[in-house]
Amino acid sequence: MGLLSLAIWTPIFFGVVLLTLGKDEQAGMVRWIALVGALAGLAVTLPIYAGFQLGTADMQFVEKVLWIERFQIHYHLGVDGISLWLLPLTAFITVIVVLAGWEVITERVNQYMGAFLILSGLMIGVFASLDAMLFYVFFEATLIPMYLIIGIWGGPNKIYAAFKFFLYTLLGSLLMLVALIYLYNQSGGSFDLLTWHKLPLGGTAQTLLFFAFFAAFAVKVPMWPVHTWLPDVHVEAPTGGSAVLAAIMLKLGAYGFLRFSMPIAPDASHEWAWLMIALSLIAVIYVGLVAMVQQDMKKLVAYSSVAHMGFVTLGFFVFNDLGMAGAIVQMIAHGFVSAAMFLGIGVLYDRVHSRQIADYGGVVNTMPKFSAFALLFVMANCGLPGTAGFVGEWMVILAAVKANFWIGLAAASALIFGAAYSLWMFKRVYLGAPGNHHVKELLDINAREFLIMALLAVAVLYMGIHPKPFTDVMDGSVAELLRHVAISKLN
Amino acid sequence: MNLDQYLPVLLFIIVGIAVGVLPQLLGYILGPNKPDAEKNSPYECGFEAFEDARMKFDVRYYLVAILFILFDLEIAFLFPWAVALQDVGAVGFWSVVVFLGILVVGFAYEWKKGALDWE
Amino acid sequence: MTLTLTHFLTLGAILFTLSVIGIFLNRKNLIVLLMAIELMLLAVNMNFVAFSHYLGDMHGQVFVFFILTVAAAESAIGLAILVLLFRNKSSIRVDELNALKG
Amino acid sequence: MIDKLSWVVAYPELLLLAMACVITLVDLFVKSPQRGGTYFLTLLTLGAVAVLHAVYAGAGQTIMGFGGMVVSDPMGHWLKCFAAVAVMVTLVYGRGYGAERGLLRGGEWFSLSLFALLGMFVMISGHNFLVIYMGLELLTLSSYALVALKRDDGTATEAGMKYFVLGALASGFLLYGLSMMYGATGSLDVAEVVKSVAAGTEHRQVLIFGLVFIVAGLAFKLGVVPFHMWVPDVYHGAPTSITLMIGGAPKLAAFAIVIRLLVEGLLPLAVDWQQMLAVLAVVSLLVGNLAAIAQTNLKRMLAFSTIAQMGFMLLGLVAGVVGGNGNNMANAYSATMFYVITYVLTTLGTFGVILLLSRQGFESEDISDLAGLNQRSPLYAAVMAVCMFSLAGVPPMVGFYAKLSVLQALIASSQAFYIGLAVFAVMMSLIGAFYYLRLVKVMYFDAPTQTAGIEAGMDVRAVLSLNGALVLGLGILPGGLMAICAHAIAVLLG
Amino acid sequence: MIDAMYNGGLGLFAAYWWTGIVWPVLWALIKIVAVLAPLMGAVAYLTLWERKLLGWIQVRHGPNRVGPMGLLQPIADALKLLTKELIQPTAASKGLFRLGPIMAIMPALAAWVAIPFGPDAILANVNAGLLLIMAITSIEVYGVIIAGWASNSKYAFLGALRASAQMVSYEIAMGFCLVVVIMVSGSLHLGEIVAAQGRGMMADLGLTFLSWNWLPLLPIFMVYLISGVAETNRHPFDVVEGEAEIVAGHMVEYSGMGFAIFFLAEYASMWLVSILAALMFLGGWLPPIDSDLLNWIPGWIWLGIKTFLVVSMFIWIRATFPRFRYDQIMRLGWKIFIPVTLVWLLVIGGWMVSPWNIFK
Repeated sequence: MGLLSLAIWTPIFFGVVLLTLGKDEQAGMVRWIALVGALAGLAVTLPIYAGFQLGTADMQFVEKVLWIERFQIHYHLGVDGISLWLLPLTAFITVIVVLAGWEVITERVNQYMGAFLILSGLMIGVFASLDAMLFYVFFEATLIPMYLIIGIWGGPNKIYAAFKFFLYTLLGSLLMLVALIYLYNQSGGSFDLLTWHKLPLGGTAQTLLFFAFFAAFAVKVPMWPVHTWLPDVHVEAPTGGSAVLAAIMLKLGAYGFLRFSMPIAPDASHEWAWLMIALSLIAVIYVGLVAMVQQDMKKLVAYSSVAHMGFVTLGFFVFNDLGMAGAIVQMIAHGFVSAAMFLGIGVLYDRVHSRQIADYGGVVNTMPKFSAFALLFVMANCGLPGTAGFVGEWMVILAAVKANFWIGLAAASALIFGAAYSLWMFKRVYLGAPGNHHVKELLDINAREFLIMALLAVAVLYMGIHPKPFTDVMDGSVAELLRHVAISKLN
Repeated sequence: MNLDQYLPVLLFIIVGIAVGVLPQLLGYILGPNKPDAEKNSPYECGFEAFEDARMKFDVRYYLVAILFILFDLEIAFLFPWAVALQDVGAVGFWSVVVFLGILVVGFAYEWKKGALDWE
Repeated sequence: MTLTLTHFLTLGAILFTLSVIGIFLNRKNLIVLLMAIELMLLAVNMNFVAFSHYLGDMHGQVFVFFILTVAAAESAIGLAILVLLFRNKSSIRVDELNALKG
Repeated sequence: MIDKLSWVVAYPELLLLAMACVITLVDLFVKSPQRGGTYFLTLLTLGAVAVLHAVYAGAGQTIMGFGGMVVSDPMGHWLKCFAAVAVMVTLVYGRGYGAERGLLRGGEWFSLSLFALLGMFVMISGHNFLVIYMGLELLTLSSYALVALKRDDGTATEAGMKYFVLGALASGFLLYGLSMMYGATGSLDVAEVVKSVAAGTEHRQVLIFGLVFIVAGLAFKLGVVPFHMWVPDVYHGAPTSITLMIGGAPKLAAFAIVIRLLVEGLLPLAVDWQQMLAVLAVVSLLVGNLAAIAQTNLKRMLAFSTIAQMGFMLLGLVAGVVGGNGNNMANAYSATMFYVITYVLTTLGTFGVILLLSRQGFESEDISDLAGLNQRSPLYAAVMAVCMFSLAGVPPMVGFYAKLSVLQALIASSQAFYIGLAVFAVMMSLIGAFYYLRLVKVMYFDAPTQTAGIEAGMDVRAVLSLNGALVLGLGILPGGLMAICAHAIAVLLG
Repeated sequence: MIDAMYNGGLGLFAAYWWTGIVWPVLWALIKIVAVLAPLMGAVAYLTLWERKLLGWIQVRHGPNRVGPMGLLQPIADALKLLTKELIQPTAASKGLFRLGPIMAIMPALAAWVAIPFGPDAILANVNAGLLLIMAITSIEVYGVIIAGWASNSKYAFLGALRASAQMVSYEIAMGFCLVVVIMVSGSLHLGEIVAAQGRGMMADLGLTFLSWNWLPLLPIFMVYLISGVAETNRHPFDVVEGEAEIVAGHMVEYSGMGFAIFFLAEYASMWLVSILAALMFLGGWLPPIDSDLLNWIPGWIWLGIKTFLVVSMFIWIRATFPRFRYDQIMRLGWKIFIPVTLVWLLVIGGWMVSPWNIFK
């Protein structure tokens, strides 16, 4: 069993073990097993990073076993520079989430932890799949644990949110399924992604495929105007669910653009790049404005996620190496930052049971340690240099300017909005005199919460100060991808 | 199709019906016709008829009807076999043994279940 | 007048149509429904016998025998269910079969 | 006249017949209210028959027996094997339920199930209109009786009556079509019919006329729109254990009969019947899915879901011959076979849970009866959830691969019409996902309305867990079953 | 002679409408009347013979006032019934009430169409004659049912139910008997069934009566006879019209000729069952011993003698046995006769496929 398989199946194994445990009386044991599982999952992803060969665009750690003979579906795993960092990111966030739910979740602990561990394995599977059907299976399978997480441990309107989440994303991916089958037939019976990358396709076919993939991935990212599920879901999801959703699941969609849309339909990607860029800019600017008027912290962060993911798609579709690398960095950075933001909100919510900005004010007075962390994360969210958020956004903006000045200008303007809504929220929630008696009674974060915050803070700062390890690994792959996309598949 | 042989059958059926109709006609013509309410009321041993005569009746009659349908069909099956037994020989015989064996299973089942019991 | 295959087929078709109409239009009595079903099978038998005769092939008639048996078994079961239904509902009107809806 | 091989291929059927008779008689002397002896014997028989069929299927030969009246091929044997297992599982699940509701006052439930299974066997291996018809009737007649088995229940008998009338109507349609086929081709033998039709005949109108009736009759039996009226009523009205008996294994036989009649017998007319099936499939998907959303009764919802699923299955059959070109046949029909088998597997799990939840005097009939099942029993909730996701076609459940196979067959035709069908089907399964999810929602998100524990015997627990595990496990490793289907259809098509 | 008459009639007109349609119909009608007239006579005098015979058995005279030795009694009965009022009960269904007797008499008469009175003396020489007879006689039960239903009277209704249940029950046993007979004869044609009884080892020795079916099929013969009694609702199986319980059963509301027709039907059925017994089990028109003297006597006389004996036996049974209870009747039919005939069917079948087959 290769390292990638281990990375996928270790958390799933622990998750299944947790599911069989039952009984909330054993919650303590369950939590520890979950933590061990999450840490084990993280541990097995580290050798992948350590053993990764720089400077090549080839797939590494490849495992290929015939899985379903009838359709020539292979259990085909591999990572390249694009996907490499997403694996440890996923495992890391899982550890965080397990810690975050440690005391908060008291009912059906085993199912909660199990669902997250399984989800983690499935998402790693998505990032590591080189077989389209394997990808699809992992991609779809993630819906099930997430659906349950939202529905069981979510807020008052959880059922609506869970359904919206599931059906929205299912709708998109079903269209992708049709596209995948079409490609399977076109390629003479293969689900191999790398084969598909080389498959010549006609213009119409490319366009149709592009939009089929778009349906799946744009919903997942989510891009404007199909983003409406995200705020609803975030509001209702439990803290851990929000964190995973924002940090990892949105990346599934962005990653799909890189693995499917662009290399398989390069001509269509070029042809429709204007649309993608336009939608991205709308996401960045318009959704940024929408975020500003939110009264609900989670909603605000959700909209800000949409805006940040707009940078990602923008980076992809300006078609230069800076943009693409920046977008990938942005994906990872957003993984840390948004998780941190949601966990921060979770900390407050656990104490006050409200997410309304108006219910807070002056938190810094009672929770100084926490407020310090919060300030860091808010800064990262608005792209302050020295934090993770800065690197990716800056690269994307530069790339956009390189492609077209006005696009770059528009994107850059979004930084202002980002700063505005983030800082304004910080001001209203944390600064000033305590807003009400709830705030006055707040206790500062305990050791566990401190640990979570600290871990995330370290990640955010490290990435902001020293982004080289992140960019180095992806250079080869990004260059190769751009080179590939530049070659027309027509004729 | 040659149906000449069946002409007498048809005619005999018609004649049979005529034999049923004519005497009744004759009786109607020759006999007296003085109806009255008492005379035309249903026979009821001197009581007034107190409920509809077309009442619910014992389900056993249904059972007999159902069983009859089944067994009669078995017989219909046996007819051609019986005619041809000399030709189909042992194989034909044993086939029918199986056939009747299954029939006997059903028969035994009914018997044990009490479907054949009256009172 | 000689009888041709068409005559028999037409008769079969008429019987079949009658029975289908009987099944779908009958709203009053379940027994009529059972009878319509029997009629339907007889229409099919008519077809089989006619074809069998004109094709000079015995298999059609064998089939008829089996259909007859099945028809008997079917009416036996039909009657049995009918009796149960009557015992439960005290009615065998078709339009009173309305406990199941949706 | 009848060679020894004919008897050999019929051994499982003969064994089943003999044991069905024996069990019928033995049961007359069984006193236990749980019918222990009968139950044990029945399971033993079913197990033996299933193993026999698996062995035969493994041999992979095609043998025509009894003068071409009966065919023994891998497809048939696999289907029969699965059907036997399905009936076995049904009996295991339904026994406790039946015992509480007086269905086991006599052993008819067991013997009728066995005879129904025998009917399926005959239907599956029939290669002659007569044999197929006899099998069909043996199955349906037993089913009518089964539905009305709960004698003092008004809804059950009403369901039985409806089933009977519409089933008989369907048989009539099918027969009428068969008689036309017989007239046009001069033979009842499937192999002869296909030769005669392929050779071209001057009776093309008669053939098409007959075909319409055959398709209508089959559509009745499959329960697809617009011939679906009986499905919800029967699913709803029949005792749940019987619903499972009707909604489970017979689907396998229905698939077989469609293959035998339409593919083996009337392949040269494929272009014609495919059009009809396409229409049926589209309306079934539409009506089934939309009507299912509106249901509050669990069994009715599952009935409409069945209609939709059968519609999806038909799509696989539609994909076989494209523009007179049969290259895609093996692909399409094996996809359909896979679909049916997995559907039955999933249905068993679903109804298994429902049966388990029904207690003395309490029918788990409304969707709300499942509320909070996860708190009451995580295992059964998980089984149900896995089945629901499978029905919705979400990976990694086995239902996904079923849908994938069918869609693949459709898209492989590379014709706009078929791809359009695929997209339509996909959209409909999205609607389907909604009501399947709703069930999951009720089980996991809602608070339990009742606290009564769920008790089940070891056998039920084990089988149900295995069932759920299979739905998931076959989703993770579907290759074996797919290979079986592919091989079976490949042998069938020669 | 008969052919000459037919050809003579044929030559009356040369047109097709005569030779092709009218004359054949007319000729068939003539033949039917030729069968029907003696039959009606026989039916009428069977009533007299029954009363006489019963009288003798019970050591009394029987009817002896009308005509010499009471020979005109049947005619007097007929006249009396003819002039009685036809009562139509108000509650009855009008049309069906009149249809009942018709449905009763029609099959009892029409079945004679396939009865052979000699090797060639048969009205409709169809090859499945026995089947035809079975088909027609099974309509008889409709007469009973219709009469009972249409009368709309409890006694009639109950009587009809009982009668029909009894008739169909015994029809099964009877059917099995017929199957056995057909099996050994290899034909459904009554002429051939008779002919088959004239062959065999004993017949070769001249002792034809030992080759007749009654001996090898003795249990079947007994079952057939008793079923025949039950089929016709005769004593001791006449609970359906048992005076003590439900007066006259399905006939209770009928008067005058309506009642008379049921009566006619019953006696015609008796003759029918008897002649069938003679044909199937007693060698039909074959003389009992193959001797010149007996061969000289015409076949129809032998047939008549045998039939008469069987009919007389019916009356003798009536005089001897007390009436059965209804449950006993049904038990006898279902639980004794059907198993017995089934077993015997297999015994004979096995015998026939064994090397010791004597029925070739």
